[in-house]
Formats: sequence, structure tokens, C-alpha cells
Amino acid sequence: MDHATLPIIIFILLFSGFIITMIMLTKRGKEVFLRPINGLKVIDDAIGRAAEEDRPIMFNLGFDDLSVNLFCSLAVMGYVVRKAAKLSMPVYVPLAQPLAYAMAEEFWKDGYAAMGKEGMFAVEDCLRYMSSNQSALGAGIAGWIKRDHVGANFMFGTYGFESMMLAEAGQQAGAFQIACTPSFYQVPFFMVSCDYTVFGEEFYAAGAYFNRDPVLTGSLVGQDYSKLVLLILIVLGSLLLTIFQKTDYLRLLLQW
Amino acid sequence: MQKSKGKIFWIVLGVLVLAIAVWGEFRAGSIPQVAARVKDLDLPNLGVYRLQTWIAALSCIAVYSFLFKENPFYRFFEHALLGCATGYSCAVVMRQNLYSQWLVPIKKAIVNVAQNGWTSSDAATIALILAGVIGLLWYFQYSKKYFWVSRIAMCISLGAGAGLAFKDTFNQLIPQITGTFKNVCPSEYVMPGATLMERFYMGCENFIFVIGTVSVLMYFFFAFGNKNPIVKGSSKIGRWYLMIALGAFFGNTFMSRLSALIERVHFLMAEWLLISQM
Amino acid sequence: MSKRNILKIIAFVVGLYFFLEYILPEKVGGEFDSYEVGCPVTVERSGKKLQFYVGNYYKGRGIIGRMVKSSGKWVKDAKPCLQRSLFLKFDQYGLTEPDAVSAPEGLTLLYLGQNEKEPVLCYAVSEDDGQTFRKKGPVVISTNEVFKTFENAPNGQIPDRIKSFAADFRNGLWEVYLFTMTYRVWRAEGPDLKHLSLEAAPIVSSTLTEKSPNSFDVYSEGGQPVLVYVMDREILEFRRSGNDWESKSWKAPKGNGTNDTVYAGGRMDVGEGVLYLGTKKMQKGRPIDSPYETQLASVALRDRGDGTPLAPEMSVYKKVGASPRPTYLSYGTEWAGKFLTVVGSFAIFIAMINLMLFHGKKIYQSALNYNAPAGEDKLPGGGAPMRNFIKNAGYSAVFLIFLAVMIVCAWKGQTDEAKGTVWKTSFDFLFNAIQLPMGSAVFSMITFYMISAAYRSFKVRSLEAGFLMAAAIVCMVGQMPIGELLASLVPESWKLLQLPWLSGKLLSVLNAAAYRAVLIGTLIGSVAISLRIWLGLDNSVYSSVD
Amino acid sequence: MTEENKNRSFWDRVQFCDPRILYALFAVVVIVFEMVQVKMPVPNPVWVGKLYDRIENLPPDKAVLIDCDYGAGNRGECEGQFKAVIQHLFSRNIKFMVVTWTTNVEGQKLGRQVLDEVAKKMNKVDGEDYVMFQAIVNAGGVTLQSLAKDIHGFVVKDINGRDLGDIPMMKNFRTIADVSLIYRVAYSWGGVPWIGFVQSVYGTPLAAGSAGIESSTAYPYLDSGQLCGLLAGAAGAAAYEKRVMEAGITPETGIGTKTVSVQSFATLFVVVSILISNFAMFMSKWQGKRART
Repeated sequence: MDHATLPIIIFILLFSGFIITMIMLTKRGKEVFLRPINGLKVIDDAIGRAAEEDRPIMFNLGFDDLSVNLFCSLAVMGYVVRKAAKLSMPVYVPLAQPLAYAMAEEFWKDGYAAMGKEGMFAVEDCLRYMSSNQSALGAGIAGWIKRDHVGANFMFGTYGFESMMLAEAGQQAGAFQIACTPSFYQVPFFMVSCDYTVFGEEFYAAGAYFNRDPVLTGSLVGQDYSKLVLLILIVLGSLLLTIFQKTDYLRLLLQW
Repeated sequence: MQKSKGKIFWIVLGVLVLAIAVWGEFRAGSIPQVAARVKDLDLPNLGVYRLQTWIAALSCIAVYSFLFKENPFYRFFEHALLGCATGYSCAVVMRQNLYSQWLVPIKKAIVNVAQNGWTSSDAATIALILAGVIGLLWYFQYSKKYFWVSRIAMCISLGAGAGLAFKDTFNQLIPQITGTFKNVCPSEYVMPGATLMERFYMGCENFIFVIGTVSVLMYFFFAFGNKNPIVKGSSKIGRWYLMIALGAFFGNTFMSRLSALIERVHFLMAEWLLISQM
Repeated sequence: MSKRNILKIIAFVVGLYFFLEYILPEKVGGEFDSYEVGCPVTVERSGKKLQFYVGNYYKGRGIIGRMVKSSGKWVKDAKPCLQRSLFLKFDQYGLTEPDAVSAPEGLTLLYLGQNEKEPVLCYAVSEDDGQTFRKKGPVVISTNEVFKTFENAPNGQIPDRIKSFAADFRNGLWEVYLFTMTYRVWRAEGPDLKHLSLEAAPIVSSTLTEKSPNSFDVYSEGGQPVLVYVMDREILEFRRSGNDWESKSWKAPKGNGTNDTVYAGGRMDVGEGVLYLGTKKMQKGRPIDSPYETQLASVALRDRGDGTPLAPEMSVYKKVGASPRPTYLSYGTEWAGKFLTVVGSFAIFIAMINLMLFHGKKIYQSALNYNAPAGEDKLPGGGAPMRNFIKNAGYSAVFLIFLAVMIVCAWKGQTDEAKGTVWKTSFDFLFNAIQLPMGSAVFSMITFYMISAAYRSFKVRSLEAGFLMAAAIVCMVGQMPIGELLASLVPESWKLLQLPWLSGKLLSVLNAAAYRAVLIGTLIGSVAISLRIWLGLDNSVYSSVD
Repeated sequence: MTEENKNRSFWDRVQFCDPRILYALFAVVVIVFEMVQVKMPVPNPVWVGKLYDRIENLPPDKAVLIDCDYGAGNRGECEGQFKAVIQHLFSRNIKFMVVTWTTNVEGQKLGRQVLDEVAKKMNKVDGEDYVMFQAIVNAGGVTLQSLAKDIHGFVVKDINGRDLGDIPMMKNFRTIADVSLIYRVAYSWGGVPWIGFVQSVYGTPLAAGSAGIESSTAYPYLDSGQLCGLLAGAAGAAAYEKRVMEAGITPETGIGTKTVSVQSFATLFVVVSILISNFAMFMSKWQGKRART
């Protein structure tokens, strides 16, 4: 409608209420339960396997510029770099956006510094800005994977058609691959060539799970409650329509 | 030995294609469709059309050559494309957008005000000058000190986007929710004149639809229900539904990419080599 | 006040305007009929002259109000007597074109209920002379004595969709005349409004022109029904003689209003002639959709005898109700649209300026160390400086040349007047020779990757990947002519083996259900993100500011 | 054949063959079926028929708003969808207005070329039967709100710089209430939020012609009635062209039909290659297991 009807105003108050209260609660330190994402439990196994075969680890940040998606990916990268630093393994990070390079460098150095291994690997050969052109980016990273015989390949963030080039190159090199992306169109290509694929809202859940940022975690929980309300409405509406065949009461109420 | 055999193969293929193309040039004059095409694109004469087709064909081959190795032939055409695309969109914005949707109305409003005094609509149009001033703020991003000023224009667009997001979201969401109220066993009232079997099939279809939406919604729950058996079971069903949806996405992606390539092959063969029907 | 907070406040204020404009209604206060009045219908009930009419608060949302004539003046009821109800889906978007009939069981008001599908003819009955009504739902008409309503045929199986109607109750029998979308008039009669049987053939079809009437009404004169059918200022009257209907037509006189077309809208005896009072649609003076000053009245006086019209008499019974106070927020949306589009169009030059700076710097630096000693960016073996210059700066020069040429040609060659000039030809040439083929070639290049990726890495390693592969193959082949070819080999009844049918169901049921849930998640996600940006909780957007 | 390939089993060589062989086979399939235009029974999806019937019953006194936003990359699919619908509208003498966006100026140029070609063939006049607006900046919902409320005030001129006020046809089309159908031809049909700001607010029916990739996201909206028609990829264009040809509006076979007949065999080639490679994988696994026992 041009202006909000009564049901829409109720929905807006309800959903905003859920989201804002959950953000405030998590800011005040209330411990919030987030179920672990099954694809991400195997990150440690992937790094362990790569360390056994003494093959490097690669972490792709996708095509995101400064945005919520980039911060989710960087949170997971921080975790991976710390785990790899403990086993003194290098982590290669190819990048597609100049602004993302600066942020990634910061996270990368913190990870190694936290494990007391600052000087172990040179930043220049681990972090490299490839190109903002999708086909050049895909070809460049595919070549890098094959040349360095990468052992574990993590693909986080949004991707275009270059997702195919990376997934196929990684699969050819026999790497253990985990993909986690909100872009729904590339999920089929990841699904058939990666060992684990995480997609849709789970990408944001992964970001929240690793960096425990109160705003992101709180809003995720608030969104869950909103989706629960909508789910109950759907089940109720279908039941009512099946019982009262003639008039669809809940639909008329919502579209008042 | 392997490398040289590959090279010979490509040289032979190249010469063959070139021969067909040159042969096509001689026949071009006599083919009626080519003349019709020249009239359609209202080009001055056949020569210009053939030159345009040759350059278009060379740029296609340049792009496909990138598949094997990045080469200067490809980089030349890539920079040419970048130049054309950027130039064309800036020319359109300057002429059709800034000049005639912003400057011309303001000029007309000022003339109108000068002649017969202030009216509310003229004042509103003149106030749009403020939009131009704020638009110029974008260019402060080149100065280190006043970088944040360039963020003002971004904030205005972001704020407007956030404010309007509620309208866009709920105007789309409500019909999606009420659209999922499906009648699981439709009666005679709902489907007049349908046999029992048809109504049973429609009931099953609606049941599958509602179960699909509910289970995939549960699949994307993160904050609760981890141990609850219903949520675990239905999110497993949800994952099967998602597999089928992803399969449909994959199938349709292939459809698009194939038709793009076939359109290019049609151009190369029909308009350049003139060996297939226009 | 840090710079980041200033930016957050600006974003909040702009967002607040659009948020409030959406949440608050466009206008508050004012009477229910403050936008438009129309469709008056008069009836006499227990000695009182009543008049019902349709009032609108928003365009198209009809509500029925009542007026009573007491001591020569029409007095309007404070509250409307009939409006759309929450749980009756037939008049979800309002009520229009009422027709009041005084029947033994009570004053009956038939009306057309507006909803997302076709209009539905419904009726309501009142015991207290029209102050309050009880809705009885749709009128049921049938051609084969089976009086049943269906979801997609609420008025029963009638041959055509209803456009207008007229109803009358005479000696114990209900008569309803339906004027349909294909300009036919059907007649139905029955003991009550839930059992009306339709006559086999339309009673009036030939004489009506292909133009829909302004209004359509029936009244009884001397025990016989008279059908009045008005188009602009042409009035046709149909009287039954035997079992067919002959029509008489006459032209209504021009009133003293400017373009007042006359409508038949109910009948009330006024001494010397038959007064067609009021209009089905309203009229008088102002054009139909100008709000706020419309009036309702009408008259085309007609002499009882030979049909020569007398001078019309114009009188006003009902003006538009008290107008509401606008919230003034909605006035600004158009201007805000232009404002933000202009701000947006300035941003497009940044891409061009960045590219020009980048390539310009490359050319400048290569020119600077043109004959400098061999550096690492020189070709191995110390090639001639000119070859190095071209290797580094050549492509940037290509970009700048094409950029400049395209801007000039596009600026001059855009419009049709430039047809035939050198600018339009060179603009078309550049577009069709470089931009178009390159764009589609780059898009189609990925097909080769897909083919090799499809062959090598799309392996069914798990049951899930198997499901995905099966759905993909069904979808691809099902939507192609090959699927149609294979389907023609399979007998018609084996639906599951028909790929086009299967891919259709897969897309419109399974894929639609799954993607709808993903869509709901995304929409709720966008509410969360815009809430965080609007309230300034999200700092990732301002990360490059101090 | 390299040394290492020789001692691998036959199925392994099939499974990991050189991609160049695949490209060569694929090129042969496409070139052969491009030369031999095989006549194929064109599929008939439900939502193409629904859009055709809706345009067949459109009121003549209202206009259709076409949003032409496809690019060079998806000419193969969207140009057929655009051309077939404007031929149908011309044949029914329904006036239409074409909107284009500055974010994709290729759509304006490609649409203009197709429009001029079809108008010349069916002798229709620019300004009386159709009009193409100048490009508008796509600033999201706020642009659509202003466009819907006052078309003349917002767009100001058409592509040739003539004021909308002096264009004869535009006299009786001022707001979205005078529009009977919105038809968006684009790579992604959801790129411009017509549903959130125009379809759900004013009830104007919205139909879409989109590239195959994005058409799968349209089905929830078709089910809920927010979209009233969909042409999905080249197959959708071919289905609409078949209806237009059967109605005798244009004798020539459309772009969609030509693309779809070649595309069938290309799709078959890809499907067969996937099945072969999976079969080869199972066989080599099975041989490996048999060798071990």
C-alpha cells in the first residue's frame, strides 16, 4: 500500500522490537546461544590436514568492498590465520578490492602476532591484490592454486561466475575446500566441487559466530524470532483456509 | 613436439576461417539479406557495414583468445570496450539526465518566476539546485582533509534507502505470506466441476508447497531449536528442497550462458562469414 | 560531535522522513465522504423519503451513506450505514452503485462489491429503515436451477461478468437486470435473492451501441417494468410489450451547468412530471474525478404525456463532506525523488574520473622515465624505449582515445535529428563494432568454463549432489524443444515422464516453495540491515571516516 | 598421449580428458546445428500464455509501460522477448512508453534499434503509437514513486529531446493510473523495485521477461500473484514468437526461435557429457574395487 496498513505497522513494531532488544541485550553482555554451522566445524580438520601434507592454506575474501559481508569474512579469516599460525603454516589471501586489501592486512598481521609468529611469513607474498575484473581475478587465483599446490581452500564472501574457476582449480589440486557465500546463484557450482558448502543466511551466522560482534549477533537472533512469527502465521493460515473453505480469514486480516 | 602440433592446428584453422571470410566478402554484394541489414542499421553503404562486421568479429575472437592466454590483442580490445562503455554512459548522463531533467526545468522555472512571480511548483524546481550542490560533494573524496564531506551525499542516499526499505520489504512480504496459505484439501466450492482425483492432486501439491516453505524457513534458524527434534528433522527436509531449488538455478544458469554463446556464433557465421542463414 | 556522528544524524533524519511518510496516513480527520460523492438512490419506506449514496474517503474506496427528507430538507446520518467488512471478501476494496428496494422482509440494498477479482453483486437487509444493515452476501443466479456459489463464481454460473445492474421487487417477485461487460442485458427473476433463475436469452442486445452507459436503472410504472439506459445525454427507455421489449429514446435538455450529462438514478414523483433524481455516477458541473467540490443533484424533468422534456431544474442535495487535514508529508515524495536522482547522477562521473586519473598517471610516468636506465619494468634485453613505452602506456592511451571519441560521438549522435550526420553514423559504428560484440562475447566466454567444469567436477559424490544434478537436468531439458520432442514419444497419461510438465511443476512448486523461504529470510535480513544503518548501529559503512 | 596417461585405465582417461577436446566437440555441435536450422516443436510454458492472453484483452484507452533494461550480454534471450511483445502491441494498436535507465545505457540503444526496425516494418509513428523516454537514474524506490505520481513532471523529455507535453500520444497518459500493464525486459527482473513501490501500491499488473538465470527467482512472485506473466530465457521468447506468428502478425522467425533450436542440441551435449563423466567415475571406482579384492 502507499501507506502502512494496521497489520504492517504491527509487523514493523514487532520485528524492530525483536531486533533492537536483542542487540541491546547482547551489548549488555547477555550470553546468546548460536548453533554452530556444520560446514565450519571442519575448519580445524582442514587446516590440520593441510599441515600434515605441508601444503599452504588459501583464504578468498570474494568480491566484497567495505560492507557487512567483508567483515563477516574477515572474522572467519582471523580465526583461520590464528589456527594456521599455531601450526606455523602460511595463509595466502588473494584480494579483488583495494580497500579490502588494507583491512585484510590488518587482520592477517594480528593473527600471526597473537601467536607470537610475526616475522615468519612476508606479507607481500601472502597477501596479493589481483584485479577487479572478474575473469582476470578467477584466472589469476586458479593459477596461484595450481602453482603452489594449495592444501586447504576457503572461499568466503560474494562471488560471480569466477566461483567456478576457483572451485574447479581447487578440486583439481586435491585441496580440502569449504565455501561460504550469501550469493545464491553460485551455490550449485560450489556444492558439486567443494567438500562443504554453507550458503544464504548461514554466511552472516558464521560471521557472528566467530567475531561475536553484539550488533550482528543480536540482530541475527532478532531476525530468528521474526521468522518464527511468520512461520506460525503460515501454518495457522493454511490450517484456517483448509478448515473454513469459503473465506480466507487470516489473509483478509493481513491484507486489510 | 606436442606444442608445435598444437600451433600448427591453430594456424590451419585460422587460415581456413580467413579464406571463408574473404570468400564471403566477394559474395556479400549479391546477398539480399545483407542489403536489408544495411538499410535496417541505416548505414551509408555496404563497405561501412562490412568494416563494422569485421571489427566486431575480430573483437569476438580477441575475447575468446583470452581463454588460452592473456595477449596484447585482447588487452587492446578490452581497453577499447572500457573506453566506449564509460564514454557512452557519461555522455547519456550529461545530456539526457543532468542537462534536460535538471538544468532545463530550473531555467524554465527561473524564467517563469521572472515573468509572473513565484508559484509553489517553480520554487520546488529551483530548490533542486541544492541537489546539485550536494552532488558536487561527492568530489571531496579526492582531498585527504575533507574526505568525510564526500560521505554526506552517500549518507543521504543511505538514509533514504533505509527509510524506504520498510515500504519495499513489507509490500513484498505480506503477499508472499498470504500466498502461502494453501488449501490442503480443496472442496467442491473451491474447484467447481473438478473430479475427486484432480482435487486430490491439487491438495497434494499445496501440501508439498507449504511443507517446503516451512521446512526451509526452519533450516535457516540459528538461535534456537538445535536440540528440538522437530526443527532438526524439518531442516533436513528443507535441505532436500534447497537441493532441488539449487538444481533449478543451475539448469537455468546454463540456459542463459548457452544462448549468449549461440547468439555470438550466429553473428559470426551469419553476418561475418555469411555461411548460415541470416 | 565527531564527523561520524554528524553523518549518522544526517542519515537518520533523511530516513526518518521516508519512514514517517510510510507509517503515517496521507490525511487525518474529515468525514467519510470528504473525497467524492456519487451514485444516489432514492426509495420511499414507511412514509419517509430516503436517499442512499456512495461517499469516498480515498479514491475508489466506496462507503454507503443515508439521508432522510424531513420537513423539506435532506438530513444526513452522522455514521455511514454500510461499509466494507473485515471478513467478507466480496467487498474488500469498497462498495459502489447501490440500488435500494423496499421489500416485505425489509429495506433491501443491492450493491456491487469491489475486490481484487471481478465485482460481485451482493445485498444487505435493514429492519430500521436503513440506519443499519445486515449483509447477506452475494446474490445467487443460475441458468440450470442449481443455486450454488463457487470461489471463482460467487454470483453463480452467470454467462458474463457484471458491469452494472438494476433491481426491483414487484408483486412478490424479485427482478434483477444485469448489464454485462459485453454490452448485453440479462433478466433474472425469483422468489428471493438467493434463488434467481436467469432467462435463456439476453433481453436487450442489438440496440445497444458498443459503448458502456453512464447509468442503468429500472423502475415500475403502472405495474410494468421500465428500463432506463443513459449514455452521456441520450436516454433510452425500454418497455415490455408482449414478451419482447421496444425502446424509445430522447435527448435530455442541456442544463445550466457546463457539461452536465444526466444520469437516471432512482425515481421520485414530483407533481407535474417524473423526476429522475440524482445520478448513478455523479455529475453536475465538475468533471468526474475532481475531488473536494463535487456535488450531487440532478434533474431531467420529463412530461408525462408525449415525451417532450420540460426545462430542467438543478438543485443540490449533498455536497462533499468536511475535508480532512493532510499530513503534508506525502507532498514531498515527488520532490525527494527528483532530488535523490540528481544527487545519484553526479556520482556516475567518479568512475570516469578515477579511470582517467589511473590511466593518465600511467602514461605520465612512462613518458617521464622514457630514456631512463633499464629498470625492472623494462623488457628483458633492454628493448628500444619506444616498445617499452607502448607496453606500459599504450593501452592506457587506447582507453583515453576511445573515451574521448565516444563521449563526443554519443553527445552529438544520440537523438534522431542527428540521423545521417557523421556523428550518429560513427556513434552507431563504435557501438555496433566494439561495445556490443565485446559485451556479449565476454558474457558468453564463461560458457566454455562451464562446459569444462560441468564435465570434470560435477560428480555425484553424495545423495544431495545427486538430487541437485537430477533437478538440473530435468530443468534444462524440460524447458528446451528437445524436452517437447521426448514428451511427444511418451503417452499423454504418464505425466511423470513428460519432462516439460515435470520441469514446470519442479519450478512452480518445489523451487517456488524453497526460494520463497529464502526470500522471506532475505527480506527480514534487509529490515535488520536498514534498521542498523538508520539507527547508526552499523559502523562498517563509515569505516573510512575517522 | 603423455606417458602418464597410457597406463591409466580407459575410464580414467575418459574422466580426465583434455578440455580442448570438449571445446572442439561443443563447437562442432553448435556450428552444425547453426547451419542446419532444425525445425523443433517450441515448448509452451504456462506463464507465457497468461501474458499473451492479458495483452490480448488490454483496454485500448490505456498505455503499456515497457522497462527496457537488458544488456549486450543477454541479447540472445531478451531481444526476442522485447521484439515479440512490441510486435504484438503494435498489431493490437495499444500505445506503449519505453523507460530506460542511465545505469544501463546499452538497453536504451539496443531497444531503440529494435523499436525503429519493427516500427518501420509495421509503419508506426514515433510519438503517436509509441514513445521512448530519455534515460532516468535508478535511485531505487524513490524514483519509482515520483515517476508513478507524475510521468510528465519527472521524465520531462523523450529520447529525441521533445517535451512530453507536445507529444500527441502523451496527452492522456499522465500518471500510473493510465497504465494498464508494466513489462520489464532485463537480465534480472528484480533489479528495479516495481513490486514494492508500484505494483503493490497501485495494483498495476507487472510482467517480466528475464534471462534464464534470474527467472527461477520469479516463481514465488508468480505464485502469489505479484507477477502476472514471465518469459524465461530464449525458450520464453520462442514460445511468445510462436504465438505471434500463429496470429499472423509477422512472417519472419524470431531470434528466440533460432537460438532455441540450436540451444536444444547444445544442452543435450552438456547433459550427455555430464552423464558420461559420472558413469566413467563409477566405472573406474568399480574397477578399482574389483582390482583390490
